[in-house]
Amino acid sequence: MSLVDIIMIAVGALLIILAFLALNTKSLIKSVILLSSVSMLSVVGYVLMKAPDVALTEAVIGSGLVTALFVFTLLSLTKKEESK
Amino acid sequence: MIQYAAIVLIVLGIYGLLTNRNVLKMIISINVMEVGLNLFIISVGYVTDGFAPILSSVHNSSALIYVDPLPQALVLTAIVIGVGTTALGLALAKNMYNKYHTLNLDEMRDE
Amino acid sequence: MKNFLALVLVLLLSAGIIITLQNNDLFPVFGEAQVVNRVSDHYITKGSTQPIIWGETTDAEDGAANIVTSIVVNYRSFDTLGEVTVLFVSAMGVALLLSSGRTSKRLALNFKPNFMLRVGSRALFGIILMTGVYIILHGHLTPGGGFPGGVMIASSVLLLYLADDEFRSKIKGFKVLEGVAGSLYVIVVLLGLILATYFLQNFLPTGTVGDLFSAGILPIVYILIGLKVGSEISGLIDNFLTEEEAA
Amino acid sequence: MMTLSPVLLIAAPLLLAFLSILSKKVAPILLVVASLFNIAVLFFIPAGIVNIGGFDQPVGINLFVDNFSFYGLLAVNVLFAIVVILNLKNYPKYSTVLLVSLAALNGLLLTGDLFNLFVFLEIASISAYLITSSNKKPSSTFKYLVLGSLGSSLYLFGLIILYAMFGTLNLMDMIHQIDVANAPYTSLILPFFLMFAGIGVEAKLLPFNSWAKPIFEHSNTLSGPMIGSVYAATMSLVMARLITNLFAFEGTLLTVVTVLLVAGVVLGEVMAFSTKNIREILLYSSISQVSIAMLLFLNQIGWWGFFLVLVNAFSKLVLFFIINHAVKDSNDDSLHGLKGLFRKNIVVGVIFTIVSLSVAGLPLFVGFIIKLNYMTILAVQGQIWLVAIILLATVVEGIYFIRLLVKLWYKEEGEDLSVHFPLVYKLIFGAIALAILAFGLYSTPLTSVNTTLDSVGDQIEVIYNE
Repeated sequence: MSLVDIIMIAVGALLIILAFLALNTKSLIKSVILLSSVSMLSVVGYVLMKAPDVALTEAVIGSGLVTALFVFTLLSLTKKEESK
Repeated sequence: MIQYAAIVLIVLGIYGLLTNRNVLKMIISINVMEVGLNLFIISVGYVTDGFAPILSSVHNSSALIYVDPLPQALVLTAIVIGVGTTALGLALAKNMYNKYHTLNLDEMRDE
Repeated sequence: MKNFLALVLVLLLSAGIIITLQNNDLFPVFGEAQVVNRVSDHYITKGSTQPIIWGETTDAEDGAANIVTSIVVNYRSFDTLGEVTVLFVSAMGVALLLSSGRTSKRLALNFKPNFMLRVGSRALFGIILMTGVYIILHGHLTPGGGFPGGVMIASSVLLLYLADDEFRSKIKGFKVLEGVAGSLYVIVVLLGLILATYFLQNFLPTGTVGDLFSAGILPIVYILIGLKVGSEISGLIDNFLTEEEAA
Repeated sequence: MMTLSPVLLIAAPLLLAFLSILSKKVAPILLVVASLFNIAVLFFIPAGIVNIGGFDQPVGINLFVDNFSFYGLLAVNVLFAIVVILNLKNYPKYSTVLLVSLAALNGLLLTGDLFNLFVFLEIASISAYLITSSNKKPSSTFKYLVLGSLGSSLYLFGLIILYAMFGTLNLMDMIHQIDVANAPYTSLILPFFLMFAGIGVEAKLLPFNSWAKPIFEHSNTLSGPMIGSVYAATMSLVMARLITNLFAFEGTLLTVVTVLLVAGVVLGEVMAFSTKNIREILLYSSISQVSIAMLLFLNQIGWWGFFLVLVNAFSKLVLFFIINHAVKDSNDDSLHGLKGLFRKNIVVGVIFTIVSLSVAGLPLFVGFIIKLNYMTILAVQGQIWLVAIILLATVVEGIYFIRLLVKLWYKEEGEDLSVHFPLVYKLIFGAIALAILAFGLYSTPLTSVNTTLDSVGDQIEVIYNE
C-alpha cells in the first residue's frame, strides 16, 4: 500500500467524521465551520485524484464563498435577534 | 477508499435532510450531499498513475496516460450550480426569519 | 446513542449501494477507469490520430493545453452557458428576495475599521485582483479559469467592502457590467452560428497548443465569464451584507 | 423554405434575459417579445439533429427535434405566452426570471444530452423556486428548493453511474452502448431508479411530491398556472422521453414503478375527494392524471399519453387561472367561500364547466375521446387491473368535479360574489374550451394518427447502422 493510498483512506475517514459532526452539532456556527473543513478536505481529495481545476474551484467557491455567505447570514440573523 | 467515503457522504446528506428541521442545517446537509456527489463524480474518472489532464512542458504529449477529464468538467458545472442553490436557500432562510422569527421549519405558523 | 444508531443506519445503506456497485461488472473499480473506451478519449487526443505535443502542435481541432478547459469552453460549452445562467438567475433571485425597496445600508459591524485594516485591505485588494485576472487569462493553459477567477475578483471587492463604510455607493456599476458581459457572451457564441455553421463554434484560429494567444475564442469567452461571475458574486455579497436603514 | 436553428429557442430568451437587467422598464416588453418570437421561430425549425459547437455526437452536445419535441415545444411555448400575457401588469419584477425559465423549458425539451438535461433541469427549477416566491410564503418555497435539489442530485448520481459504466453522456449513444454491451438489466436498476426518482420530484409523481401542496395552497395567477400547467407539461414530457427510450423498465423495477404510479392515481383521487380546498382538488387531480399518463408511456401507448399530458396542461391552465383570480378578489379559497361564483360570471362558468368535465373524462369532450381510446388499447393488451383502477378513478373524479361545479354554480341565499374577469380571460379561455369541445365532437384528427411520435429509436438506427 503506497503513501497515496494511506492518505486517501485518512482523508475519507476524516471526511465522514467531520460531515457527521457538522450535521449533529447544536451550534450553527460550529456546523458552518465544520462544513467548510469538509469542503477543504474534499479539495485534498481532488488533488489526490489529479483534478487541479476542480480543486482550485472548490477551494475558492465551495469552501471560500459558501462559508462567507453562511457567515454573513448568521451575522445578520444574530443581529436581528439582539435588536429584538 | 475515497469513493466509498463519497457515497457515505451522499447518504449522510440525505439523512441530515430527513432528520433536521432547522433551515440552516438543511442547507448544510444539501452541501454535504453535494460535496459527496462531486467527490464521487471525480472518483469515477480516476486512473491510478494517470496524470492531471493538462498538457505542459513536463507532460507534453497526449499519448501519455491521463485521468478522465470529462468528470472534472462536469464537477466544475455542478459546483457552481450548488453555490447558486445555496445562495438562494440562504436568502430564503433570511426571509423566513424575518417573517416567522424562527429557523425551525415546524414552528413556522402564520400569525 | 440515537446519533450512533443513525450513523450505523447510514453506513448500512451506503454499504448497500457500494455492494450493488461492486457486483456490477460494468462499473469500473476505483482507479481502473478505461478512459480509452469512453468519449473522453476524443477530448484528450483532440480527435487527431497523431499525438498532440505541447508547444509544437498547431491548428488542432481545439487549441487549449488544459484539457478540462477545452471541454468546459469548447466541446461542452453549452453546459457552461447554462452554468452561467444558473449563477445569473440565482444572483437575480437573491436580489429579488432580499431587497425591500426601502433605503438600505451596509450591515453594521461590531468593530470600526482602523487605519491598518484600511491600508492592508487596499494592498491585499491589488494582489488578489491580480491573481484573479491571471487565473482567468491563463485558464486555457493552467488550472483555473473564469469561475474561480471571477470569484477571486469578487472576494477582492469584498475586502474593500468590509474596510470602507462608504464603498457600497460605488459598486452600482456592476449591474451594467454584468448585463453587458452576459450579453456579449451570448453574442460571441451566436457569432459562431453566423460566421461558422454552428452555435458556440470556434471561429478563430486555434494557434499553437501551450501559447498564451491560442485556442481561438476560448480565452475571450473565459474573460467574459470571469467579468460576469465577478460582478454577479459582488452583487450577491452586497445583497447579503445589506440591511434596512433603521427608521 | 427558410430554416432557423432550434438553438434560437434557447439563445434568444437568454440574450434578452441578460439584457433585461439593464432596464427595469423594458424587461416586461422583452419578455413578451421573447415568448412571441419563440412561437414564431418554431415554425421554421427543421426536424433532425442539430450539433452545437460543430462537434458530432457523442463528443459535443446536440439538440434533437422530432414530432414529439416539436408538438411539445409548441404547446409549452403557447401555454407560456398565455400565462405571460395574462400576467403582463401583475408581476413586472419577475420578467428576467421568466425569460430564463422560458429558455430552460425549451432546453429541457430539445436537448439530446443527459448532463445538459441536468443543467437545464437546475435552471428550470431555480427559476421555478423564484416564481413560487411570488406567493410570499418563503417556507413553502424552501421546501420546494430542498426537495428539488435533492431530486436533481439523485438524477446526477444515477447519470454518473451510467457514465462510469458506458462512458458516454449522450442519450442516443447511451442507448446504443447499453444495447452493444448487452448489459444485464439488474446492473441498470440502481442508476435508472435514481434518475426516475430525481425527475419524479419535478414531475410531481408520488412519493416525491410533498412540496406541491404548500406551493399550490398559496399560489397566485402567476405561480399556479406556471407550475401547475407549463412546468408540469414539460417535466412530464421529459420523463416520458426517458421512460420510452432509455429506461424501458423490466422485471422487478417495472413492478415497483407500476405500483408507485398506480398508488399515485389512487391516492391522488382519494385526496382530491376528501379535501375542501379547490386548489388542492385541482392539484391532486393533476397528480393522478400525470400518473395515468406515465402508466400509458410505460405500456408503450405514448401517443395517447402525449395527448393526455397536453390536454391536461391546457385544462389545468384555465382552471388554475380562474380559481386563482377569483381567490385573489375574494380572499377565500375554500369550497364554501366561493359558493355561487359563477352566478354573475356565466361565460366563465360555462368555460370552467366544459374544461373540468373534460378533465373528468365525460362524453362530448376531448378528455373522453382520449380516455376511451387508451382504455380500449389497455383492455386489448390484457391489463385488466389497470383498466379497472382507471375506471374507478374516473368515477371518483366525476363525482368530485360535479360536486365542485354544483357548489360553484348554486347558492341558496345571501349576496352573490362579485369577481370581475377581464375580457382577455374570457377570449383566451373561451378559445381553449371551444377547442376541447371541437376535438371532442370531431375526433378524427386525433384517432387517425397512428404513427409513433418519438423517433429516437429510428434515429439511432440511422446513425449506428449505416
